[in-house]
Amino acid sequence: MKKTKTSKRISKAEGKRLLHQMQLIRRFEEKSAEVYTETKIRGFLHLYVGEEAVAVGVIQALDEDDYILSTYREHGHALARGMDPGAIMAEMYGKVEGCAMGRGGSMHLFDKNIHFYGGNAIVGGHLPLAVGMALASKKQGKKNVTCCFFGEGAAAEGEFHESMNLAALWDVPVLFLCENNLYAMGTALKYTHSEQQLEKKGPTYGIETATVNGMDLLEVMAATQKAVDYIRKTGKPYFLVCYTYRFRAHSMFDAELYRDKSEVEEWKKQDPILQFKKFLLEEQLITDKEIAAMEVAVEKQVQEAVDFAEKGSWEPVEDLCRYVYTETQGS
Amino acid sequence: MKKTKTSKRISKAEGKRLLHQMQLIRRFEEKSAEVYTETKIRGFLHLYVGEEAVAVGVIQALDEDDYILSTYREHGHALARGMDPGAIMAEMYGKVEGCAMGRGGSMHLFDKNIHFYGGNAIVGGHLPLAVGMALASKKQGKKNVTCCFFGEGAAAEGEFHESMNLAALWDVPVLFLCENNLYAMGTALKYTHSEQQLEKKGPTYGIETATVNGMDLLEVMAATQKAVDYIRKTGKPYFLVCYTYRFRAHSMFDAELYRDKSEVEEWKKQDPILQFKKFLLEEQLITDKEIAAMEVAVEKQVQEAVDFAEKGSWEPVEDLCRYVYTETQGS
Amino acid sequence: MSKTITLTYREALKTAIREALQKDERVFLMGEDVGHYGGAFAVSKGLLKEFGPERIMDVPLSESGFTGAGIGAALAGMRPIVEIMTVNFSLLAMDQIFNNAATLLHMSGGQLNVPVVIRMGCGIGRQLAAQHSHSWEPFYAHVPGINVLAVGTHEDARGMLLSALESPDPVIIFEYTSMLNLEGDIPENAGAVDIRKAKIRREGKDLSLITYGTGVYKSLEAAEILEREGIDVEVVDLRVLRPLDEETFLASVAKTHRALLVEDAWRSVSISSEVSARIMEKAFFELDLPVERLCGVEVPIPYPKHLEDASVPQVQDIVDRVRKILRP
Amino acid sequence: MSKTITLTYREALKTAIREALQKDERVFLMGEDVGHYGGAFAVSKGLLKEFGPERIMDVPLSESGFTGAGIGAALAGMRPIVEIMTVNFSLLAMDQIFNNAATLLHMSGGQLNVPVVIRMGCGIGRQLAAQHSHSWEPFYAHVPGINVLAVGTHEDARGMLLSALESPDPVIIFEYTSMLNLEGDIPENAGAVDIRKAKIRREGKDLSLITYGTGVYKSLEAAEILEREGIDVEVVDLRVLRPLDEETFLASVAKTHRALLVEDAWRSVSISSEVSARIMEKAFFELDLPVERLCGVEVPIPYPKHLEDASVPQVQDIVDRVRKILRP
Ligand SMILES: Cc1ncc(C[n+]2csc(CCOP(=O)(O)OP(=O)(O)O)c2C)c(N)n1
Ligand SMILES: Cc1ncc(C[n+]2csc(CCOP(=O)(O)OP(=O)(O)O)c2C)c(N)n1
Ligand SMILES: [Mg+2]
Ligand SMILES: [Mg+2]
Repeated sequence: MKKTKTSKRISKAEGKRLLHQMQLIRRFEEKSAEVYTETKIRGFLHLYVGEEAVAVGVIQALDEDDYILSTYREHGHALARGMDPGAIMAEMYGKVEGCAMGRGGSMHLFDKNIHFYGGNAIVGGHLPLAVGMALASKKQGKKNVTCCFFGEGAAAEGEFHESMNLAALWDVPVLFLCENNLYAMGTALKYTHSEQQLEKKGPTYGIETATVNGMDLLEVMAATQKAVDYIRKTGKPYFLVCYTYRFRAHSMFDAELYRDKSEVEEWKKQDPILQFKKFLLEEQLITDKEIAAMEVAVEKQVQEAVDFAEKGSWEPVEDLCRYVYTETQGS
Repeated sequence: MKKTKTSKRISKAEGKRLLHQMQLIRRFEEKSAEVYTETKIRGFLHLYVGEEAVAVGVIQALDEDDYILSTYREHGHALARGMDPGAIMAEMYGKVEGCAMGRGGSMHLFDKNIHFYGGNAIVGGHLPLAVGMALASKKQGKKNVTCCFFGEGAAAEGEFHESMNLAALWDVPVLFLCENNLYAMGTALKYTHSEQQLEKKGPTYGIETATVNGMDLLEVMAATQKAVDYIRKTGKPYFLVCYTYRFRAHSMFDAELYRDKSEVEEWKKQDPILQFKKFLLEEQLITDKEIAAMEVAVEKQVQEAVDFAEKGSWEPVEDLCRYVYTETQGS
Repeated sequence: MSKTITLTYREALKTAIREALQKDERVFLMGEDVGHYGGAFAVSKGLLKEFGPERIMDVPLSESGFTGAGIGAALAGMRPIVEIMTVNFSLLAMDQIFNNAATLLHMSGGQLNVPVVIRMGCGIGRQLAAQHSHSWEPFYAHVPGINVLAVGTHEDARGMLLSALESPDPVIIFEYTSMLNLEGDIPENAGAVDIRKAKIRREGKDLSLITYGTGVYKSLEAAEILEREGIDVEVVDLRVLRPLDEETFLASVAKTHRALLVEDAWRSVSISSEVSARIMEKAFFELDLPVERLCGVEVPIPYPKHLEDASVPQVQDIVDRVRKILRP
Repeated sequence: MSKTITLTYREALKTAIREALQKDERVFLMGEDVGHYGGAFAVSKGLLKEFGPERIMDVPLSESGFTGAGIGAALAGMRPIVEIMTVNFSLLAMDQIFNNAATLLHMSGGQLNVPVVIRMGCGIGRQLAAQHSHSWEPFYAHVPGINVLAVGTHEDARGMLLSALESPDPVIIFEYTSMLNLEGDIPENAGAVDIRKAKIRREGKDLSLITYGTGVYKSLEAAEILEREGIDVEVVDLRVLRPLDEETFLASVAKTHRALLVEDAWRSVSISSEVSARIMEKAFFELDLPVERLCGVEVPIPYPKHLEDASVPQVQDIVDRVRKILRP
């Protein structure tokens, strides 16, 4: 295991782009919560607020051809990957214009064009899929990486163990990206894992492993770049544990009985967006005015997403049985 | 991880008792194979020949109150635990006099009186049971240990990971006893585990771990004693990996295409029974005459088991639906 | 007649858990988020404080592991209540349930009892989409060696767990999360219920609505609407999905000569299939009309409300179908 | 008419795998012991040598992991054949099959195809006792999004895999291990078969025996015995357990007016339950007698031969039951 140090060199344009992405995620999530309370979105809604540096930092290191799989807490990953905010919002409204025709909702965002494979709501269930996709790449002689996001809670499932072992046995190019936000719903890390330093597990599969401060965008970027470089060079799997924290409840149903407000406040001091803003300002890579303008732009983008969703249409009930079998098959 | 050194001190009586147990297992297995070819035993039959030092060495370190769970390759464990050879043979014949009324056959030996809980044929499926039994002991304030035998192949299943984690999280007195015989059916260790030194896995759960030469009875005894002492003292789990080898095919259906005869021959030089005999003779704890007498006695014991099974009776077909629900319940 | 009290389905469930914990030291509750979080559906909220972490055990995400551990603890003399947060995740524990809990008694020739109770939240209707809206009652009902209960009423929410804990054999309890906030009346002294028999929830003579789970109140509501039109249906709550109490529903059919089977699970190879097949075998000559089924539409449950609603029988669907059957 | 050849069910399966591997580079076989061991049932013996370890992949004991990996590989453009050694172990992979393979197309709004083929050895009759004798066909047949095939004849052993690999959606194939050594005749040029239709394996007019898997040859044998007594039964091989081809069996019942459903799986909530329910719904007025079922006895399968035999319908049981139905 290695702790990665970042070089902290970055262009103005890149700085802005990255800040923009994080802010977009933040505002998109806040707006989603609002719209949820208006009962426009239903079902489960898991927000990513506080963890933005992970999605943005990791995904910027990936290429267009790379595959991404995520969990039910995946809006941030989808946005960082460049999925259209309108298509996501419409999906959460359940409209046909959504990225999955409205069939999936918040937990099941899919967009094959940008290689975004969910939105998977069975904890740990997508890890084997990721290994298989990476195996396909290997067999096909493709050079792309499969990046699989999951929480520290998922790492307790048997499928984590099986997937790590298979990936290492087969030498397939998969990045196991663990977002350790210290809680699995209301279950703290110490109740989930007998060994809380999850990074210790990687080497027992012979998998190259690192940890990174997931609240620091630049560190995440550097760590991921290193991981991805390694994977592309060797074709082997890599395990990266990002230490992070969710500022909001697990889902909209959560009364947060299991943690103190003060703990949350403490973590908020490390807000990845505030930190990165500060960095950009200090390095004179952005001005306050530019930040203000960006906030307005983001606000507009999010509102446009909502408007798009509002204007969207409902799939006719007669189509209920579509997408059960492939339609060309006619079965 | 520690390699355990044995003190190699042992009484005459004990030496004989242990040799007797190993020989009984060996001859019982050979006889089972014979009877199988006569089609008296059917279904799967997994022999333990070559691994006797593990069952005998481990189980002698356990108390009467301790719980034992095993796999489908469990005749050796059952015999070492003191299960009646006749009841085992009758079980394999499918007779009512069998230890499970003949309902289970070779893969499902059970005897509640001696706390022998199977005979489990789903690889890895009994590991969670073992953790639960140990949890019950803890809750009940009992001081007994639960000993769970499984193969190195089983350690690839997700349930291994989940069980190790749960046992460590809950601090329950379970001995995870891995019989690493280098093959899972025809799949060599290197195709099963990306990290072949399984003992490396224990510490990543915070579980005390050791390895031992499973072909050497005295070493197994010493290592197990240490493990059991630790568990009784701390109430915590322990992971012991025994390196061993099966001299015969995986089951009666196996053509052994996956390993060279020469490899098997090489391992046979480490035959645990030959080695232990040699040790006893060298230490003058036994005489050739005594050994010869013991062989005759074992032969008789095994033949009696077969006779008992032969004489046994078939359960009436009318009783087919018994043991589906507890009978007092009347459902 | 004893006094009745009004409480939610959730409160009924919780009261039963509390009573079970108070009554028998061997009982403990284990499951994901049952403790610190208060239960995914707030059913066990407050119990950790009341009973402590030995009796209310939070477990990691490892459905196979902790369900198997519950089975093991039952083998060794405890009376665990294993909560699998929702039935959807029970696929991960099915090997433990079917290969261990359901078979150990048999494989051991009658030596080993497995008095484990496994509760699962289940049902459709909260827009949770395809991976979180399964109705696996048909799977569980297929397997001998286990008892399978569906909690369709407040009375059963209050009583079934207590009865299940008396069973020497494994019991699976389905609790319907869409009903948690629903209020109902039960006798103040309500407690254990008979978990071998189906129950006639409403007598009627024109047709038997045979159902379970969320189908019970839906069918009762439909029955009321139909009553106003002079149609008098009987509502049979199967309650026990395994072993099925065919006596009760066959008697109902023998009386009404017509049956409509209602359930949320997908239609093919469902509980209704079995009920229909049994009526075919044992009450064929009683039938005035073929038995019909109104089940879940065979599609992974879609997220949007209008499609989700269309996937499972609604009160109006029941009413319409009964009308069509009786007044074609 | 083309020449026929004689071969075992095992050879037919193997020939199909070989042909699939030769025909399409995207195809590979993965499973426990498919390579070095030669396949638990020697079905893939020799293929590792012929095709190399990239096409014939031995995998560790991790049913969920490798089945999920097969699904993932299918998502990414390959055509994996996943072998789950026996259906018994498929409980460990069910989450992958039902929550991923069966639902991804739907959850993604039609974007993602999962062209994976999952083969499993299955069936009763080799004295493998309770944990190794499951018949999970009813589970798989319950779930929309997958196609489920039962290989009841040599023709299908030769052809079903090839057809399955043409499907853009997941296909589960049940192969019956008790039939592996059985010889049968098939046309020399046999290949892909229609995997949407049930098939009449023998025409008859007095009663329809509707069955699948090991039930097919058993029913054909029973039919021959009955023929000598002047009873002329039709044998319907369902073949496709999901989606069921009801047209074929309803037509058969419309012709014979009587049906006996035969299967090894436990009776409650079985394939036969569903077939019976459909006949009830769609051919009730064609029936001269109630449809009967002859299924597995509801007990975990016991080890001893006489009890195992008594647990599933035998040829003689079929004969006896048909006699009883037709000549009460
Ligand atoms: C197999 C399974 N078990 C339980 C759940 C319910 N559940 C949803 S999210 C969650 C916590 C997951 O925690 P973690 O993996 O740390 O991810 P996080 O939500 O913290 O991002 C649980 C228990 C589920 N969806 N799937
Ligand atoms: C879950 C499961 N998968 C596959 C099998 C088939 N099987 C039986 S034994 C075995 C090999 C197990 O190897 P190991 O754990 O090393 O034990 P050993 O037989 O070597 O003692 C396999 C694959 C099974 N019984 N259960
Ligand atoms: Mg987490
Ligand atoms: Mg082994």
